[in-house]
Amino acid sequence: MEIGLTTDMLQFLFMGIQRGAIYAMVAMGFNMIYNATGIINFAQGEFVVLGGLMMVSMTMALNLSLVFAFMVSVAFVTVVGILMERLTINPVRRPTVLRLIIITIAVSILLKGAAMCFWGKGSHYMRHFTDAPPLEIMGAYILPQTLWIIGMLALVVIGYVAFFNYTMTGKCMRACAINRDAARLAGINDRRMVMLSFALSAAIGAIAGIIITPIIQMDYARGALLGLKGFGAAVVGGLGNSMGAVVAGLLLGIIEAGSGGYISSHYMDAIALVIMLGVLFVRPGGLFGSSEMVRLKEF
Amino acid sequence: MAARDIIGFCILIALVLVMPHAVGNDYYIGVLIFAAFNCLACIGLSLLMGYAGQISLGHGAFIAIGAYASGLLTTELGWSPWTAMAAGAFAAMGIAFIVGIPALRLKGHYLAMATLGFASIIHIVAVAATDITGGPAGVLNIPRLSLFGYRLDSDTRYYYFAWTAVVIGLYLAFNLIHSRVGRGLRAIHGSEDAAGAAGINTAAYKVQVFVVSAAYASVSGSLYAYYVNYIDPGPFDVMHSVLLVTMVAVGGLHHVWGAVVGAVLLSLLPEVLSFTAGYLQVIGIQYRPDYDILVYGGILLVIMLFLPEGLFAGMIAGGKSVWNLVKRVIRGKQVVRE
Amino acid sequence: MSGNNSILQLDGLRKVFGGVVALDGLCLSVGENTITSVIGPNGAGKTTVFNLITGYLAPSSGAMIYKNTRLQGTKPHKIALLGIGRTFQNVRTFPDMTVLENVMVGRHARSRAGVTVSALLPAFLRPEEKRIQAEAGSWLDFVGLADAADMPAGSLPLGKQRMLEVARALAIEPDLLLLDEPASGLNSRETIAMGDLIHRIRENRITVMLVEHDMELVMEVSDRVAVMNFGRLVAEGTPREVQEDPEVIAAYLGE
Amino acid sequence: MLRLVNVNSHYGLVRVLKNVSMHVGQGEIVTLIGANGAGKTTTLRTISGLHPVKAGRIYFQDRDITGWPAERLVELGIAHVPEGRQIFSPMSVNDNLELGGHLVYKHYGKKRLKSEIDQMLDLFPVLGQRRPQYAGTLSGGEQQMLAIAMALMSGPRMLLLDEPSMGLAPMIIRDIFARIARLQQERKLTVLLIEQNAKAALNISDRGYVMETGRILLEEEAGALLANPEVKRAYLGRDQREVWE
Repeated sequence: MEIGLTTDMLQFLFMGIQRGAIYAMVAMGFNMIYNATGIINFAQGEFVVLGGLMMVSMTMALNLSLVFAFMVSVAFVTVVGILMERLTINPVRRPTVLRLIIITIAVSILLKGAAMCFWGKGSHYMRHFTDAPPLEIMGAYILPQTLWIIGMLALVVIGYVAFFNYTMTGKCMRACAINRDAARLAGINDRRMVMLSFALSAAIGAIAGIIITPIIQMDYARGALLGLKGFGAAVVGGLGNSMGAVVAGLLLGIIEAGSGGYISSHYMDAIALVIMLGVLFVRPGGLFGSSEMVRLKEF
Repeated sequence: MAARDIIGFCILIALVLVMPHAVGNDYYIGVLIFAAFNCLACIGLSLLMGYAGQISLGHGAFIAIGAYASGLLTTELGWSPWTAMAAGAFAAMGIAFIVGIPALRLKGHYLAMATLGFASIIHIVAVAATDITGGPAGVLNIPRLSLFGYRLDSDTRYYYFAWTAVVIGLYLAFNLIHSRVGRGLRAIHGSEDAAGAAGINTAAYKVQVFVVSAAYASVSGSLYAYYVNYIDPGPFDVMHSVLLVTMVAVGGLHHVWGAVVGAVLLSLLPEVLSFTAGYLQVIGIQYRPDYDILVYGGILLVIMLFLPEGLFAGMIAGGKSVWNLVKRVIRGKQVVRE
Repeated sequence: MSGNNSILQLDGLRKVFGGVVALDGLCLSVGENTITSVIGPNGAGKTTVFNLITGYLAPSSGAMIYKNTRLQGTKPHKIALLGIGRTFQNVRTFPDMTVLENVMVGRHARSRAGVTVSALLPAFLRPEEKRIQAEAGSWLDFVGLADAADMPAGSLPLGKQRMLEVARALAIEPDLLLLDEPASGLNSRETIAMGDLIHRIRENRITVMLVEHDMELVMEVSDRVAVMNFGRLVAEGTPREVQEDPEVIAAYLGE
Repeated sequence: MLRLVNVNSHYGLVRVLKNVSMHVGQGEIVTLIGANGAGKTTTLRTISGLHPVKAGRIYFQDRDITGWPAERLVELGIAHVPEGRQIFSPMSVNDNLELGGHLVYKHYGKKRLKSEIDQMLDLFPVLGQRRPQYAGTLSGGEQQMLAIAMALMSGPRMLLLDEPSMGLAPMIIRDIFARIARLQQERKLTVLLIEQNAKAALNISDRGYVMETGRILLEEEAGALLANPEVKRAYLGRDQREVWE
């Protein structure tokens, strides 16, 4: 009995990490744009979907190698992100928050519609990255794809930290996020940084979509829920705090998987959202941030 | 009510009366009935978004609450449809009150996401709580409404009934706008700080208007349930909430008339598109209803980028410039005569 | 000057913003029916004082007593109901509403119609609505904006918007009116008109508290002048006393 | 070197600058004084491109720079140290300096950036000891030094300083002004300075302008300005003796 419980728990832990890693990446995407612009990009979930669907076409239809297909997919979504910023965010002078929200919603509808037209309404199967059988750890099974997901998350986090702490461009982006005026006075082109934030955010979203597709079978309509849960992770971790987002994303994923296993799998999808609402209502600064800072900001 | 609004009412009522004779086809009358449901929900949303300046991406949930309350109370408990509709409205208002108090302390993006999350939760519950809602199978055999002994069983009758509800809804909304309460809301939109300094309890007012707009949505949901006699979670997903915001934004946020214009136009859009599909085929484009969503997104984006005040404001401005042109032409002639 | 009874008493008022001390134990008493000005360099904490009095910020410590009522912990709209009106440094009129409607919002605190009544009855069936309109009109008259009643507030020039803001604040029938830089951005003619208006407000037995950078205006209208620097009261007295105070000169000119 | 011709500028509805015309010659230190709310900070922000010009023109070395964005003006050699010590607090001192030298890195590469930073640390030895620390943990005076150092990293020809003494102790203020004077001589800088602390600023200046409610009221040699009773008037208003007697 005892052993059975722990095996179950381990199984849910693996499942939770697998889900949570995706939330964490989506949340990092949100934070990237939020930090540079103060905008919450409602099309973030669509980046994930596009990444996944593109990967499906590249590998399953065109039979490209995994690595090449991966790069093409990420590049494609990155370009979509750049186009979105250049065509819909950059031209808006004196934007109101409401208008920006609706604009990003419009983009998400467009991307969703485009995805439906190209890839249809069905869900798309994709083979796992490696064809190995599941590994058994203390009676629990872990899919090789889950290891891929964990590894990819680790790579993204490392890349993220390295970019923002050790490259000039990364530092410039951080500077823009901290103090826009001071950054401009140091000669940093803030508009280019905004574009870059959309590009990077789209790229991270695409990676998340690519690695999850073999497990969930991507379809065009998944963006909204993925985006919402990713936003939940971003809020729980403290909006703008990317390391917080990683921790919160994993946490949410594990709680979700656990509650799916122990309470009810039907309501599993709602758990992360309920937690998100709870945190928003009680501690809008996130679990790891100070709520005072958030209230001082004007949204 | 300003003179302009009274003219607007007259035009609306005239159009409502003429339309069935003009289209004369049950299918199109059905489309117009759906337009009326959207109108009703959008009027409420416009009070919240356009006047109080608070966004909600969760109004689909209140429509669902109204629809399910009507569907379940009539079929399971045998309540009269009218009582069920009132109960649904009260339930929606109660939930709006409970959710609104913490949610409306949030601003902008946070509020948008919180309401979107709320809508998503309600949708998930509607699918998952199979014991109560019937889950994906939905609720069947919802009775039709009767009014003064008349059963509203023909589309034409229901059409007049639904649009009467819209007119009543508009009437209430206009009274509210041109009152102390409405001024308070508009003041909150203008500047929350200044509104507070004028003695307006901004937090309470925001919740109140949220509750009122939830009631509009709930009634719209009930009317929908009584019309189609069958509900399932499908139409009440997050996308529907987003679509409502789209309608209000496309029509114009700053005026209730904008909500009416936006709701009607976007409700008719799929029909217009399928109508034009024939012509598109001639020039070699195979049109599919799937493209509708692209057109929605495109319209919304174009309006937000180039006409942020919305179509209604654009129409007014266009009308004014035409009028000015006419006046100039007339005056020009006078100058010539002199 | 009739300043024996104090209408507002600030006692050891302290406000800290994340480690930065904006107000450092400010003590100030505002006499009834006086015009009291608060001056001082940027960042001295003048606007913070207004935001504390009107409930937009909560003091870190200290007390604010208005006519025997403690103000700390009271919400802004409740403070308005107590009879404290205010204007804002950056004009905060409601640009999409007409000038008259702006002032009618000010009557909010003195009227009662709720959601249900408002929604059911059209405006012309509600006598209260007519009364609000008439009263708002008379305040517009008072500041000299009656001609512009039907214009959208956003279309007025700045000088008139400032006047409109004062009218809106007066419409709540305050006993104490806080004016935050009412003359900033005005030309000299408008500034003189504002000074004149402030005098007339006092004649209506309303106490005025003023934060202003235009020293000519301050010296002309004030009964008492309080000088702040680094969140503290540096000097307090009649305009003339203050002008000759060496500490004041030091605060402005440096050592 | 810098010339403003009838510059007007608005904050929302408020017209903050009203036909401001002024000039700063090559190698001069010019101080802008005036009560608060007079529009001094807006003048600087308008020059450095942070705030849009509504009407009028601005010339820098005889080139019309009206409406240029801030980041291009930095490249042209105008460095602005805004008020309130605008540094990147959650980043290290070294990172702050690197960001200040962002353009050096862009045009000349990493090596040149390193040597520039070393030079800057020679100039401000305190910062050398604090190099790995977060900028937010520095004392007020050190933060101000860092802000100035960051501005100098871009190799400017003109420095705009907004209230460098704000909130600092008198000792440190003296130190900062001494440094500004030295910088001007050593680096052939032109300086436009805003100060509440008029005496300290005018002591190191060549000329000064007095601003009041968005207008330039008066322009004089620094020494003359210090002795001018009008200056006192600009702060404390017209003598109202006749009204109160």
